[in-house]
Amino acid sequence: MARIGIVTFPGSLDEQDCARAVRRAGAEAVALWHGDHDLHNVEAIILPGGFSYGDALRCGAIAKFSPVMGEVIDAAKRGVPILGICNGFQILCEAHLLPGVLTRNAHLHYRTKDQSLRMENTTTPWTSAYAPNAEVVIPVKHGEGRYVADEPVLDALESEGRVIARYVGGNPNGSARDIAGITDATGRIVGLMPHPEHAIDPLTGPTDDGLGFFTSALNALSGVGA
Amino acid sequence: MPRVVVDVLLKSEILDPQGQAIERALPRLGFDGISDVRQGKHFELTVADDVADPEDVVRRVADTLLANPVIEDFTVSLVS
Amino acid sequence: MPRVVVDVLLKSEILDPQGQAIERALPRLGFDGISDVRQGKHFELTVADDVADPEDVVRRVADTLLANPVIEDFTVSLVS
Amino acid sequence: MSTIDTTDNAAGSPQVEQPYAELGLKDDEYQRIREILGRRPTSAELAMYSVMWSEHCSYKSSKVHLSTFGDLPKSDALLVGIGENAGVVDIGDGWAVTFKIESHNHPSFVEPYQGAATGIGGIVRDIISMGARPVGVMDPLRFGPADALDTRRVLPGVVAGIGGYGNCLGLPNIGGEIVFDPCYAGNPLVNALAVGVVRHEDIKLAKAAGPGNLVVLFGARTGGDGIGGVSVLASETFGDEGPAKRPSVQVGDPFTEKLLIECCLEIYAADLVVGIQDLGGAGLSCATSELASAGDGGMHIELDKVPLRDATLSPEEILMSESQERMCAVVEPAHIDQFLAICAKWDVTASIIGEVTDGEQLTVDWHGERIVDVPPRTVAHEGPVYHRPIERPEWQDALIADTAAALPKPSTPGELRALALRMVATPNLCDKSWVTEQYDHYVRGNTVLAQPEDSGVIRVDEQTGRGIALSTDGNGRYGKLDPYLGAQLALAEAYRNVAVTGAVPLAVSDCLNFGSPEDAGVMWQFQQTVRGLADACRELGLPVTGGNVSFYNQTGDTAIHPTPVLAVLGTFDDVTRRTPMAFGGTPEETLILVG
Ligand SMILES: Nc1ncnc2c1ncn2[C@@H]1O[C@H](COP(=O)(O)OP(=O)(O)O)[C@@H](O)[C@H]1O
Repeated sequence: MARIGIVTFPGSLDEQDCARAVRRAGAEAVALWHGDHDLHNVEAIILPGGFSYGDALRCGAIAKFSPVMGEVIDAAKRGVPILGICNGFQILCEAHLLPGVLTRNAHLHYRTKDQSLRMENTTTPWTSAYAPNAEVVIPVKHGEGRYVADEPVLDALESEGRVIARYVGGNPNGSARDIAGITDATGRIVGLMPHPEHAIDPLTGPTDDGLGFFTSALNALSGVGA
Repeated sequence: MPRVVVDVLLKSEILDPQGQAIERALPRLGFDGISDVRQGKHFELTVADDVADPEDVVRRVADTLLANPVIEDFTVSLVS
Repeated sequence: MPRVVVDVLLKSEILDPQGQAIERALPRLGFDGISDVRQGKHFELTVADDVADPEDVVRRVADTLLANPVIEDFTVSLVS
Repeated sequence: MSTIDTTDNAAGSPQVEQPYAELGLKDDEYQRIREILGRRPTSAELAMYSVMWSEHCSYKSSKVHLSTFGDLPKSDALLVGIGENAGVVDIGDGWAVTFKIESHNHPSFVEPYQGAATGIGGIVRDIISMGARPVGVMDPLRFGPADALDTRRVLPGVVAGIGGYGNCLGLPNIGGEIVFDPCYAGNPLVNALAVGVVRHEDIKLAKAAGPGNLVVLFGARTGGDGIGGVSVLASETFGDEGPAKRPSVQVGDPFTEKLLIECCLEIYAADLVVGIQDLGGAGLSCATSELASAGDGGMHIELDKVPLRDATLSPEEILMSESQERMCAVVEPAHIDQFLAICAKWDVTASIIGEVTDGEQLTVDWHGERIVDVPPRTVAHEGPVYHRPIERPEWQDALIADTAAALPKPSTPGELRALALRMVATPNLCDKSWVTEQYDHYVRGNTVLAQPEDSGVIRVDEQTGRGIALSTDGNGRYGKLDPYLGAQLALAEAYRNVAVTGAVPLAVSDCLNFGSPEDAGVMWQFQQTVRGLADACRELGLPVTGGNVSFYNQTGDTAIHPTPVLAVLGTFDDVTRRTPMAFGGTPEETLILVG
């Protein structure tokens, strides 16, 4: 069975939800600990949402220095698929695995909302299960999700097709160009503000539209024949 | 036009969780010998030339809006 | 022991919604003639006596941890 | 020579004048302390008694009335009842649920963000101390008029504080209330509910048993927070010039509390504690005396072992400090290494501060000198009991006589339309999403219903779908008209809100928000409310599992409306059978009015 690792930092909150989503997709969820130098042979990694280290200073700023992040950065160089959700996205930006930074929402409030997104890049290991330009509803919940990068970076993201998902029907935080998620130059590392792990079952979420992120990974890994 | 700076810090007897989190992270990053880290807010404001006492105005702004006098102290200084 | 101050501000080209919110609130509170409000962070750190160049150490702390160079600038100064 | 007021010193200097009045103690209460001890109290003992005998901690005005709840018929579902940190009810399959509602009204008026945040933090620690994993929070709130200047200060701060703390703990916010009424201007009500789940065999109690067992303080370091907050804040009315004594407020750190939750759950899973107690109002004074009082022996504490954030604190201040995010556990020596290792794993500071003794006294030393030597029951459980004067207010009849019959009624479709529009636009009825969208209701992935539904519904067991429903309701205006019926109406509303989701109502927790108990009219309202609730609970077959009384919600002579806030818990065998309130999903649905 494909092994997908989920990191717990002190202050992580959504790791159980991610594990549930990974299992629902049919993979094995492997718990990774911030203080370990060990990735337990996982084939893909999720950095979950939450308030790592209390989000002191800036979201993700302290988490990027944890021992496990050293391993995650090495794994990224080897092409291991990595998904950062919300706080995980913030950590990936702070660790410079993804460009730009997530800043305080323009309206200055934490906001929870069932958000419509358009899936724009469906070639990554985390998004291949979606039809190109599919519209999905996945919750957002954050106080610091406004994506900021300088114009040349934004232009490069656009021209290289690296915006993987965009807010539609209203931008919940003032993100540049309605960006909800991006990928790196290799297309293996994805950062996303919305929470697909909260949309895997209409009983507990607005939809099950989020499951595709996890089944995508499973497909990518079984394609590799790992 | 005068530019005035306001620095706001939690009163010293009040818990500063942010400062503590930073202090705990420093040794892990290889920085030793740093203690008593406090995190506060820094504001810069431009005051119009026709305002008689810019520092005094900003002090009142700080007292009503920028700082919470129940838990915070502030300092005001003119930079230019 | 030397106390060092770090002030971190968003780069001028980056939108500062907190500063703007303050600026919009001021006229309602009866404060006129104040413009270009920016909100940033203020840190104070104590450096041990045996550290050779406290300002330099703190500059490195600011560069690695306290500020994010993608969007922020910082200044370091020794207060005592 | 030492400046510490030791017990020997106290025995030898009976004539020393002590500031008991400033600490909120009455003359007769101070005399009673002297009788109990057979000497004058040391300053540390005085600090302890004064905080523990405050209205807030001792329930001295409400006790005689609340005992009615204890007289309700036994419920099979009730595993732990009133008296513990929170009540526990059986929901089947070996699962139990603990829930409790508490007030943090005065602190939230003084400092809205931190007051509300620490309100959430405090109630969540009550849930942890029962051995349970917290799984959700709710926040019934009341403010002055929506357009009042002070509401603009208080409301955004309170909401941000509840969100800031609860979101960071990873607890879904599954409901609450926002009510505006002029009577709450200057006395906002910030009530907070937390709910947790626990397997029957894992339930923990706050008691110190087994001589030789160690007392461990763990969590945040102790600072000068809220010293005197309990006695000063909760037993003095705010005068015209604002708070009579400005206490230092408590600042919360939800990150530390999140670590504390995970640390405690890992400690419970390894079965490493004999008893456990959270630190809330009255801090260590409360935790040590309650643990010792509920146990079978005595307790000895070395106060200088308490990890401090501020080295200048005096022993009296350490005993009274209300620093947040702390717990106190009783641990067998054989388990202590494992206990401390789990604390270290979660980066939680822990310190052995004493041990259970086979004596009967609670003793506290400060650098080897004895500063406290008291029978713990007299501090924790045998405080003063008041039979306050009770009198039906003379304005009550006039108020009731002034019925709605005299009000103009809409008589044309146009007037009716205007009235309907006016009603939907009132702050009390309008959309609350500006508030609720600041709260995370998705975290943990078990929220089946949350705002804007009538009840919050949480799945407890993923395999079977077993779950719970919770609703909080209150109506101060009904309470003012008729406190007996008003309380019953509030309970009935919460009960209905739980029932309409498809859950079976099972138990009640309440937060009773009132004016000054020194006002006979307020005491009448209180007595009527408690009687009304007890009678209704008997009728509905529901136990009261615990709750909270908040007195002194008044400005000058004007009290808030009597505002009991009721929380009803219901259970589901299978939450997939919940009924949401939305309709219109399928064509030709029929709308039926029932009742
Ligand atoms: N302070 C609050 N915190 C969380 N949820 C709230 C709060 N206030 C209101 N709600 C939720 O918003 C919804 C609508 O509230 P309200 O308009 O008072 O409804 P109702 O009149 O049906 O009780 C309910 O689900 C309620 O639980």
